[in-house]
Amino acid sequence: MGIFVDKNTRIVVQGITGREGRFHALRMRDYNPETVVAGVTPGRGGQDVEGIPVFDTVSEAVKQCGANTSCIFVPSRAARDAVVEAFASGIELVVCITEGIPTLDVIDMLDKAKNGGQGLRVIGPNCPGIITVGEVSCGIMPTQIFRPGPVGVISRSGTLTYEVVSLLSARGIGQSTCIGIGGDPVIGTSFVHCLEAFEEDDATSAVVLIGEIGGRDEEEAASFISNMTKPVVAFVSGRTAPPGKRMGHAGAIVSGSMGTAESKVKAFGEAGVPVADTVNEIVDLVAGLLTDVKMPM
Amino acid sequence: MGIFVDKNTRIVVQGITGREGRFHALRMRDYNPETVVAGVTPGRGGQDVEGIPVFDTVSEAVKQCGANTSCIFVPSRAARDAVVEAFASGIELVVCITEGIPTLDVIDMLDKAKNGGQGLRVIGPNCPGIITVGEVSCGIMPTQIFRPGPVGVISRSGTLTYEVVSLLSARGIGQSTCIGIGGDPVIGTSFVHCLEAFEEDDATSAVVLIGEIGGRDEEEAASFISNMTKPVVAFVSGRTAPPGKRMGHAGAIVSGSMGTAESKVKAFGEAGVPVADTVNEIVDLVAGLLTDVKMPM
Amino acid sequence: MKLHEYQAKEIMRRYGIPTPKGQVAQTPDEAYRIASELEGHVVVKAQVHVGGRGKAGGISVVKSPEEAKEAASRILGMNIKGLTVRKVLVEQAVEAEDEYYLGVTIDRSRKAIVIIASSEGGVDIEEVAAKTPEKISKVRSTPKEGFMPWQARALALSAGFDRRCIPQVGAYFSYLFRLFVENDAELAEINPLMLTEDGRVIAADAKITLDDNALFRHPEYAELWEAEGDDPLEQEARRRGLTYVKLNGDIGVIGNGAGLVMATIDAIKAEGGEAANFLDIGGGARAEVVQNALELILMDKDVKAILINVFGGITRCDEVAQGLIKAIESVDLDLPVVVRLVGTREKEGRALLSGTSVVAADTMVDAAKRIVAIARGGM
Amino acid sequence: MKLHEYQAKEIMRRYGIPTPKGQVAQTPDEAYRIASELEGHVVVKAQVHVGGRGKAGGISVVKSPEEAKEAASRILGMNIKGLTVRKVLVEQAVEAEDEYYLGVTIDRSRKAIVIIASSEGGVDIEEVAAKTPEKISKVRSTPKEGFMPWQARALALSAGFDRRCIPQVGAYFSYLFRLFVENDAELAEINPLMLTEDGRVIAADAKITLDDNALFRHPEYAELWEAEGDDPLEQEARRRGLTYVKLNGDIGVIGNGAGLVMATIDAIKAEGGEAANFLDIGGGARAEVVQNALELILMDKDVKAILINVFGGITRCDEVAQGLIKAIESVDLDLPVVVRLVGTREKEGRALLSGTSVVAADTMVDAAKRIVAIARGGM
Repeated sequence: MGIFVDKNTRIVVQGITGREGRFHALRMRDYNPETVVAGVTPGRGGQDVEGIPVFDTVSEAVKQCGANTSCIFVPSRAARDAVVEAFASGIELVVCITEGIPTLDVIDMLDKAKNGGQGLRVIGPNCPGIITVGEVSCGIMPTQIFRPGPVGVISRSGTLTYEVVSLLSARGIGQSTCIGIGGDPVIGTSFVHCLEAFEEDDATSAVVLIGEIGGRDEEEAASFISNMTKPVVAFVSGRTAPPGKRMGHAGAIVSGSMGTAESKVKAFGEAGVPVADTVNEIVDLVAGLLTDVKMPM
Repeated sequence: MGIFVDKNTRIVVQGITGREGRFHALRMRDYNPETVVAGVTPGRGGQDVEGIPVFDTVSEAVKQCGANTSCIFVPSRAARDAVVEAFASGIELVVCITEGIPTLDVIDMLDKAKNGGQGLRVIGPNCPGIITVGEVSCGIMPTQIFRPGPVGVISRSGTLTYEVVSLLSARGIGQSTCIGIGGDPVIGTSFVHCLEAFEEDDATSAVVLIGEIGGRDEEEAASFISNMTKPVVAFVSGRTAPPGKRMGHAGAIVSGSMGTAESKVKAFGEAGVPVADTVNEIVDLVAGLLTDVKMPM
Repeated sequence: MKLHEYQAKEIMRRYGIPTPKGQVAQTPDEAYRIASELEGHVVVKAQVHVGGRGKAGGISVVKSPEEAKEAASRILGMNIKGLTVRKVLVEQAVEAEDEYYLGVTIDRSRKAIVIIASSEGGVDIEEVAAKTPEKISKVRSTPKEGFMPWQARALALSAGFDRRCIPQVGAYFSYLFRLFVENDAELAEINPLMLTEDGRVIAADAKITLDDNALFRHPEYAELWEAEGDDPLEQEARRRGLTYVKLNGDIGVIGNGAGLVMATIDAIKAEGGEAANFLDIGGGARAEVVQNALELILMDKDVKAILINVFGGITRCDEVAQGLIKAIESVDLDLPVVVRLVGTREKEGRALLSGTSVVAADTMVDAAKRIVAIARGGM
Repeated sequence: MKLHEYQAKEIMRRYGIPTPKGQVAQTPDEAYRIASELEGHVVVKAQVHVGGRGKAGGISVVKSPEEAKEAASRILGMNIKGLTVRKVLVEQAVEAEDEYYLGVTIDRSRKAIVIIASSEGGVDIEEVAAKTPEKISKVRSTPKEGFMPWQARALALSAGFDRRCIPQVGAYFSYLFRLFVENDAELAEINPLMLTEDGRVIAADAKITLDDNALFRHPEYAELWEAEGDDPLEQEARRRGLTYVKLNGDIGVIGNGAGLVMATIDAIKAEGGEAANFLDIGGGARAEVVQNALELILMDKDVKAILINVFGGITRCDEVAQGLIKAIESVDLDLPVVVRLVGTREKEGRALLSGTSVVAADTMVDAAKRIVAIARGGM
């Protein structure tokens, strides 16, 4: 169970012979050996990475190994090509780890993915990936911090998410699926898509949403949450960030009056979503909620 | 009756305030006053051309005057824009008179037209247009040379077509619809499309096809004709043209072993299509055919 | 990367969009020379990356080359919202019959390019959107779909532009879209687009912001990139390949991961302190990167104390700790430092730090509390 | 417009496609200088717009600058299939382990761009297509769809390229497609694309043909356009804005409409004559255009008689006749002329011509008969 990925996920790692691709492909395989089936590096077809077969094209990985999900580690200038190839070859979910992709490339690749058909999904880019705890890890998250449990976690950042997950695990609160949706201005999967899926997911009882300044994803999420049956706890980082400055993530920027932390905190407040002021408070709020809801695990 | 256009055709002339657009819009209206309903020249909305209302956009011409066909006289660099606007605004048939449009613009506009939906058609570019005799003229053909009758005429050229039509009319052989498909390498409506339509058209008993060197349109037509019930007479100009030289039309060029007159004449011969050696012979062959087939008019 | 008005106008001219005749000047004499080649009224405009130049006195309309020189001497060197004016644009003043807005930018929610037109030009488009949304028309597109002149004309008509300028605006707007896509812009804006009495259309002010991630495709902008940012520390950071933003406080902050660093800065604020900077060293925490970051922080004379917040994640904390110690030693640090370290082999890492002058903290909140106390009261 | 190999290679280099080191030379001394900057074997290649240079002796592989100079003196000025060699390309010889074909062109029937790859390079692709079609792979695209590196890699793999060069070929092939679209080409071809022993991939020969109709978008090619065509009469025609092709006969032909002119030339041939040219004056027949055309025809010393075939169409024939007479008088024509004129007020037009030395004909076939008789036997 969990959302988007589970034990039936079959991952091809695009860029598997690169330093990062190789390292994380092996870590993903360590988490669940069934789930990592192939790698792709053009020109390296026929080789293998510690037993994982490498192909020249995604198409071969799909046909010969049954890959249905791609985890992308290629350099930023090759990312658009890799994503479009994945969907054109029959992949249904692309998890794009690569950071620094030009925004127009992201728009273009999402546009082409959309034209590829219904049910195709990109997570990221510039994201740490996704883990459905105990089933599959697709990305670069430190798997050892997770514990199985009823809390879904969605976040625009990486290490801040690990921080929150570590605190939850330390308090004995496990996670169902944790998704880093990415810190870029334009991303394939928004908070709302994740919330929709968590609302339908039997393994999830509550959700932690870790937002930040920039864009309107949090405001749209707030409006969606007001119609959800499951409780959500929110956190917004960048409250003290100056306008017009990019705070590390390309998407974390207040432009004019757009994308301020105040606007997001206000939207959550109006939707009745509790907003934590510190990371510790997130855990307190979740713990409080879980006493009220049924816990499936 | 006839094909592609008839008395229900409602024409908007794009580029109506230009010299050519204005002149031919009025001549088309002379032929059948019902059929010319509007003109478009951006920035000239609200004016009129001898009573024909001018709009800034095709969309207004469609909404306010019921235009369903566009006849395009804009300069070559604006043609792609005009064609795409027409289809995006609800026009079903575009007759593109404009010559000298870059081939990639033509490919792009046909590609966009195709994505606009089923049943959209471009005639041309670089063509003299289409006339269904006695019903509507959409283009620049000299209407006075036509006589109503059972012969469909399709041609890649302009004046050569008029020559043939004049000879037919002089022999008392009238025409149903006459289409100039255009002399460019890439055109919207090929011989085969016209032959398909003539085969279905009750007003047409026989077809004259006037081809020339370049491309494979005649070869494809020959193969189609072998399955037609109606007789076709063919003519191919450029038999003595040297390879690698463009003979006036951008599309009239023998490239390597491609597009030679011999290949075309041979294809017609193999399909059992009589090929005239001179324009006079076209008329003799048609006259011979018509004694054998029913004449609806 | 934000371009200056004069740079944006150069690019627009290259794409066929008319701009007033003029040139950039770095001295009053240059301004005089440029103005003497222009007729009638001339505008002298400060070139700084900040809004509200006009209100701050950074724009002057003058009647002669002498006056242009005077205006330039007044404006050059002027401080506008903390930024020093180093260049002025000297150009022909345009008499407008009407003023419009044209803009192309990214629509994050719709994952598309959005093209915005308004018959209300020369004012802040956000204000127009808030007060008179009916005066704004928008369409969305993608790099693949493009934006054709007929779409531009329809947009301008629906935004209420004068019919006379529709053919020109149609062309210029599709050029602006092409410019946006071909240069990997985040924003390409003409505000105001002026309609003159004789029916010409001119970009009187221009803004372009480029996507930093796409600069590899545009080597022609590498030089601008070097010179970008008015803060010398931010320039230095860029040279060092660090993600750094200068802030107003006295507590230097280093962390790995943008969200974590932002949250750390928020936590400092919540404890009553003020961060001196945002500095993200990215995934992992190799010693040389930390060293590089520390060196940069130490160039900021406002910094009184440093907070290092690293979530080890995949990396082992003992290795991170060793790296940190090495880095701190190498820069010969004499400011107080609080380090907070989480991840695999956390205890071992903390043990290593206990043998140093570095203060180890348990949690982010704890670390924030300690550093604020140190910065406020001394050690 | 066909580009020379050296021009095509310049453009390819600009798009990131590697070509052998080298330069174009117009004199043997230049060839010497260029060759002395290259190492090992050097190729000297005639730059003419015609196939089969190699067989005609227009390509030499040499071992020293001295030999390059010799080869250049031999090749410069050489006549290959009627064209004089004015430039040679002097470049590094490449040792190939394998030779491939890459081409982008227009697929007229499919109304698309077609991208063609073959593992059989260095030979005529039409021959490969005829003899071993399995060695050719094709895909089609449009300017909007584009051609991405992954598609290029899949195409190259399916054409049987060595796996080692797939990443490079993927990139270069997508560059070639971009070059094709951005320059409005009709053909962009690399044949052969050489794979070297050390795994590099190099465009050893290159062909680019541009779409004349799109030259307005490419002012950078205007100069090449001026100089294009090796026949001086065709160059003159282009200067005059006339659609003209030089042929081998002695009967000058002028008509309105390309199809009509081609049919007229065919009719002349059928009667046993030979046209000296194709000349289309386009729609209508204004006197000044006919005059311009006549002047051009008269520059061709092969022309012994002239046939003018005009279908009046919308225009009135009497007006056309007046124009023709005026034009013929203005150029002071002393060659025999047959005029055939059809359209509105045909009789009146013919009556006007009867008062002149011009021979009027009734039909195209009749006109062809008469002009051939005149050219053969005198008047």
